[in-house]
Amino acid sequence: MLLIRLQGCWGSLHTMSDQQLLLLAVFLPFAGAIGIMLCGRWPDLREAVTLTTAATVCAIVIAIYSRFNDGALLAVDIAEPLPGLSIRFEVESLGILFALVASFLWLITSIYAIGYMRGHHELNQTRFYTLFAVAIGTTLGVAFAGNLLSLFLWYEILTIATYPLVAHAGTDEARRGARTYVGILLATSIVLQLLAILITYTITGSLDFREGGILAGKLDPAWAGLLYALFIFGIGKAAVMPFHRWLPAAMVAPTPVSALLHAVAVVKAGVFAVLKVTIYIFGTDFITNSGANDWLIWFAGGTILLASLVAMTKDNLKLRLAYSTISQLSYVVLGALLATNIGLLGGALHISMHAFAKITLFFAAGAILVAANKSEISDMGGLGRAMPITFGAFLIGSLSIIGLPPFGGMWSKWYLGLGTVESGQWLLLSVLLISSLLNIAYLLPVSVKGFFGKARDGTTYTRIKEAPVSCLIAMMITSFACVLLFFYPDPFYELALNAAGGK
Amino acid sequence: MKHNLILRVIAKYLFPVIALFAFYVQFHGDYGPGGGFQAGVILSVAFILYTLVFGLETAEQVLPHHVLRILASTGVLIYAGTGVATMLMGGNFLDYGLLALNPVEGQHIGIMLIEIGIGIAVSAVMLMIFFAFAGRER
Amino acid sequence: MVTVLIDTLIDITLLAFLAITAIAIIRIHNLFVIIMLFSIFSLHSAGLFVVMDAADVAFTEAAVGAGISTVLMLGTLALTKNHEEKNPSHRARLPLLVVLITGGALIYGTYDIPSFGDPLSPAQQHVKPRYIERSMEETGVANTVTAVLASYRGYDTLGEVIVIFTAGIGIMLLIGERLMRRKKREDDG
Amino acid sequence: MIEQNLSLLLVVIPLLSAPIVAILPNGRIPWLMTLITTWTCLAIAGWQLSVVIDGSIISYELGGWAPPWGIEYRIDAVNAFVALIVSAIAAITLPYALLSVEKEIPLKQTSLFYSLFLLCLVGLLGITQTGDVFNLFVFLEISSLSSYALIAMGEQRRALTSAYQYLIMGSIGATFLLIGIGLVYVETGTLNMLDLQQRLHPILDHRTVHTGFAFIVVGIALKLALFPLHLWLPNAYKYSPSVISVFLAATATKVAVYIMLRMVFTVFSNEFVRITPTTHIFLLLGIFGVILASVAAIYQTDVKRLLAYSSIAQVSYMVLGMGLASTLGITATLVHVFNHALMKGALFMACGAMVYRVGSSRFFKLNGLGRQMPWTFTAIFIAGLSLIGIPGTAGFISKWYFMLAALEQQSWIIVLVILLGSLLAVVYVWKIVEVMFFRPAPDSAASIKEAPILLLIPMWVLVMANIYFGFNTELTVNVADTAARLLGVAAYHE
Amino acid sequence: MMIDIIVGHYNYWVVVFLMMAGFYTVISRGNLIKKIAGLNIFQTSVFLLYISIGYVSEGTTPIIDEAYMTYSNPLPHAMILTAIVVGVSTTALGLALVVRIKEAYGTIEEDEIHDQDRSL
Repeated sequence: MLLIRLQGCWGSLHTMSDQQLLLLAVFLPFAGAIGIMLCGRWPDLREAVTLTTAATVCAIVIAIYSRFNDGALLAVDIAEPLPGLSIRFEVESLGILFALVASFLWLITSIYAIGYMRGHHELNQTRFYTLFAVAIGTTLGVAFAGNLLSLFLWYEILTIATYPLVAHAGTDEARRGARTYVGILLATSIVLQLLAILITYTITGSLDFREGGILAGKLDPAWAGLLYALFIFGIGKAAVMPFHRWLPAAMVAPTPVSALLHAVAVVKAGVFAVLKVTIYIFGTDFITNSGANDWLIWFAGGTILLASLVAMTKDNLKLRLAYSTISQLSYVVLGALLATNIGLLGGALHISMHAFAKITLFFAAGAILVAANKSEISDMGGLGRAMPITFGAFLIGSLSIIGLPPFGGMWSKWYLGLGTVESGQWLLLSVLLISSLLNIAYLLPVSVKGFFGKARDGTTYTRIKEAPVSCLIAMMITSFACVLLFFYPDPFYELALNAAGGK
Repeated sequence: MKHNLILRVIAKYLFPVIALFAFYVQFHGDYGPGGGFQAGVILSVAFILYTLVFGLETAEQVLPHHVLRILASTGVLIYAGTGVATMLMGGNFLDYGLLALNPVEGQHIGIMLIEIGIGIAVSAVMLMIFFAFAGRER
Repeated sequence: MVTVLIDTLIDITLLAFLAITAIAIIRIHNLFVIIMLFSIFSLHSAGLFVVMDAADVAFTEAAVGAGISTVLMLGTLALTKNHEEKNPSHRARLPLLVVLITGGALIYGTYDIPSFGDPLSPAQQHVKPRYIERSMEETGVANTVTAVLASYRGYDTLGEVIVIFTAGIGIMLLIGERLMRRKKREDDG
Repeated sequence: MIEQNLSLLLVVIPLLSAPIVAILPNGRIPWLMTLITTWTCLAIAGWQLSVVIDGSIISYELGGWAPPWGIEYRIDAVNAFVALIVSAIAAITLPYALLSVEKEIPLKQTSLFYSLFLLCLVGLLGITQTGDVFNLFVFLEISSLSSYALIAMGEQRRALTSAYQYLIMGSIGATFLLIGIGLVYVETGTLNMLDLQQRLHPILDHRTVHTGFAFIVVGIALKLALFPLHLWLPNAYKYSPSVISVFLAATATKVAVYIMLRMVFTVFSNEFVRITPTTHIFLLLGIFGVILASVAAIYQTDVKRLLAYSSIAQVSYMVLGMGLASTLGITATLVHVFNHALMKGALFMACGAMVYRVGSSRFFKLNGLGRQMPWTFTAIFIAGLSLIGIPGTAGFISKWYFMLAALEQQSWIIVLVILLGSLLAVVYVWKIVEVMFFRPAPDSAASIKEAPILLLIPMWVLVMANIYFGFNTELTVNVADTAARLLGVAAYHE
Repeated sequence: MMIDIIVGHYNYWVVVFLMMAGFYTVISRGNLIKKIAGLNIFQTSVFLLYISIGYVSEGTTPIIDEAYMTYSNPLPHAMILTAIVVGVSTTALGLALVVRIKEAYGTIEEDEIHDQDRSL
């Protein structure tokens, strides 16, 4: 049925102008949100709306992608709040890459969420699906933002829109977590990022994204490092230490939220913004010439290692994944900070690769929670035999994260490694290698324990069945994608390469 | 002191005198000290004396609340109305010159009108205030 | 010359009276006496206005300050049945400081003021002359104060009427109705 | 013939209808009359702005007497802008007033109440229109007297004490202003603003002029509730009737800001500001105001009080803008005057709606109220975001300009203060949000319904305005910029 | 020289003293009626300042008459007439508030009112 719908959309999509398509991509989720709100009383209808919206959005993004490949320039201004500064949508390789990942995974997550939310008997499900749709719409806004002001606009809205999702449970713990979440994200963005944006504007008189950056020649290289730091840390969603605390705190949210938002949408919006700033505001040449990156890069490196080490100490599965996310994000930041084509390529590629792998892991974690009601790794001994599919998926995800063939994760790590080599940063190369080892150390045990371990009390699980079907489907799709992306990474590769400017 | 005959008689005769003085002040303002405001105050004083002697009820029978309120509003409206009138005659607000053929004559009329307005408004408001305070005792 | 001297003498005496009254008002605690003193203060200043050739102002001040205001205060006193002022618990150091600073500033400010009664001061030279010289032919009113009040700056006077009208309305709202309206003690009480 | 008098009619129409409303029978007729009046004013104000927006000037000689002998109405973009804000807020408040007043004010007082409301409007508009300092004083007193009485109409007895406190402070302020005007008059012999500017120019170094300036500024600062003269404001806003909180919070302080701008930059002119430490004092007070008031807001346990303190903080932003004394700074101030009216209008309307339903604005009464009154809550949320300065809201525009102005002069302290201020805003806005949405609602709350539509519509008009002016700033920024240039503030670089 | 300054300014100085006396009464005393009285004194003294500004030595009340040449300045007089009315309006309103406060609190002493409010 879904496919039929897709076909239908497909037909109608061809008749639309580029601008309409672009606007539709961003605003359809909001329309969907309203629809969901209205259907709140009839859960099945509500879920149907969610799925159709997700599917349609995905189709639209694909359509945009195809047009973009045909060389169409998709750009539209919707407002001009400040003289000379407009709220602008513009499609470029990096953005479409991010949009593809986000919209596709929204579809998958919606499928997953239906099973999870019902299986877990969550309250206020309507509010959940509504805000979920809003969050995705906003994410697409980030992806297609045509200048720094628009980017900042969507970035902030994303924070606000996800806040209630984090606080969903409404318990004291949830509220505390949400407070940390919104506190850190808003504070960093208001104090550091906005300041950075304003400084950029006062210096250059513009906030457009331009090939080769806009700061070169206008900003005294001595200050470049400082401004760059304001951006890197100001974009708190990139979770570069010491501004990473919000991500573990956000784990109080329901698993689908953690899966999509805190493994894909929100965090990737952060690193995406970092890449954008690096490429289109500073420009790689300016960074390397001014040496803005040479001390910052160690924050990224440090985060990669420290986060991995912390992850090892966490027994709560979601928390462990959260810290793993933090470290993985810094891979992308590292790629940006290398400021070489290869590095950027690796970073951009990692956005997609890590997304698929990490969402699989979260799906699995959620499934375990729903089916077995277990969140602590130490309790999962032998659980794998009771729910093989889940743990199988988890294994695939882990391997992809670690970066072993035949899994997509390999490619991004490969290019990041090359990047470090190319710029002679042997120390950083070793950082990457060590962290891969650490990944093995904190991810593999889970599935190993699951399959070969024993439960604390030695019993074998007879009552526990696999997670709800829709969860399983979702997991299978994503884990399959991990494999597929090893053999066929081309679309993402092309886009990433494009963005990195190495044609 | 309601029952003190002497006071009542004196007040009876004093009232018109004071009122007369008030009117003198009202219309003599062009040539000597005085004008609508002072006149209004004095007139209200006359009534206040009356009230003190004959009691609040009697006074309020003579001048009930709503009447005072209407008077006060009328006073303001006379003043503002004069301005509007001059405006309608094609001049600026309160440009009395247009009220008569001869500007000075017009000024005269205008000033007299607004002074009357002031007088009414002020005396009415003063009495309103006095009654409000006096009435609070019960 | 003599008249000036006499004027000055009266001026000084009245000022002295005023000063004494003011001090007395600060020090005395019996509210009835305070109100009486205020009435006296206002009468003296009316006298001072006369000395300074402001007959209209003197007239009004006498009628309003010594008249209306005093009556109202006495009325309030009767209503509140409170005759002795209690001393505020805290010592008034800060107010004293504020007052000293303000007063100092004013004294400092008077330094450049043209001396008292100087016919060449800007206030006498700039806008005033037209009122004195032309008001007769422009408005036909001998009393220039009335001319200014009612014609040249008639709009201010309209404002003045509005002010007193406002006060009237406000007082009607506050204590106009006979029955006392009990106020809630607190919104959750 | 009408057209040449319109900018006067803006004041005279409410002035005429106030006494008429006062003698109308109680009930809804006075309300209707007031409504019509305010909307007429809004129309006129809009027309007036459209005339002067290109930088031209309307001059109107009252009584046909040429200034400086007569009183002059002198309208440029600055007045017109503020006048528009005032009349717009009045016009939007009135539909809201109907139910709220019926709930909070006894029926037998309605006609007087609305009459007083109109008089307050007359005062505020008169201030914005006039070009004569003493006339300004008179209309200031009209607005003040009416607001004293209006505040005292609050339901709790503390409304009385708050009104009294405000009356004392306000009268002191007015008297200071009067002293200041006197001292300036003795040195110049004139009262007309423009004339004053010219005649003050050669004697800017006179001590008397300095003292006069000081007294005028202090007098206005009292009306402005500028730290540390703000003590009257929180109670006045807390205990007054909801409608009055909305109206005063959105207009009164704004008009005070206008007076300050006018006096400082038109009457005393930019040179004076440069040769005296005025700007430093403004900056200092602004910095303290922003930080201390925001911190104080965080510790409030009552939404209305919290918002009142945030108002003090926001006003301090405007003072900061003046302290920067650059075109950008003044633009920021004026933009914020407009935007802050929108935010606080919406927020206090929401408070009014809650008071309408719950009868209180204290936190412990509002637990979980967000579920019962989602629309009101959402309004508070969005307006709160605007208060913080989240992009996509009007507040962001103001903040953007303040930051630009500060960066232009590389005064990093100011930049820091502004950022800190918005951080603190995050805290106190979130305090409301969490109380209303994530605290468990008491069982008693189950019966509470969403506020009536008549309260919601005006509230949401303002909320939408908050968003609209976050995206379309042609009106606000352009007008503010023109106005700033008219105030004769040289751009910083010159 | 000094003498001139004194002769020329003693009037202003006394007026300043009067103002400050009133001002002090307003801000330092706790009794609501007395505050109002102080306010009145403060304002009346300001009126004195204005009239002093308008005064001309050897002048006369500004009522035009062939007999005189110099007149005092009518503008301050007009202003003060307005100001007096404003003053009395404020006083009346303030006193009305005092009456209501007395009814609601049973006292007109600031301290006692504060205590009552705090006790809630």
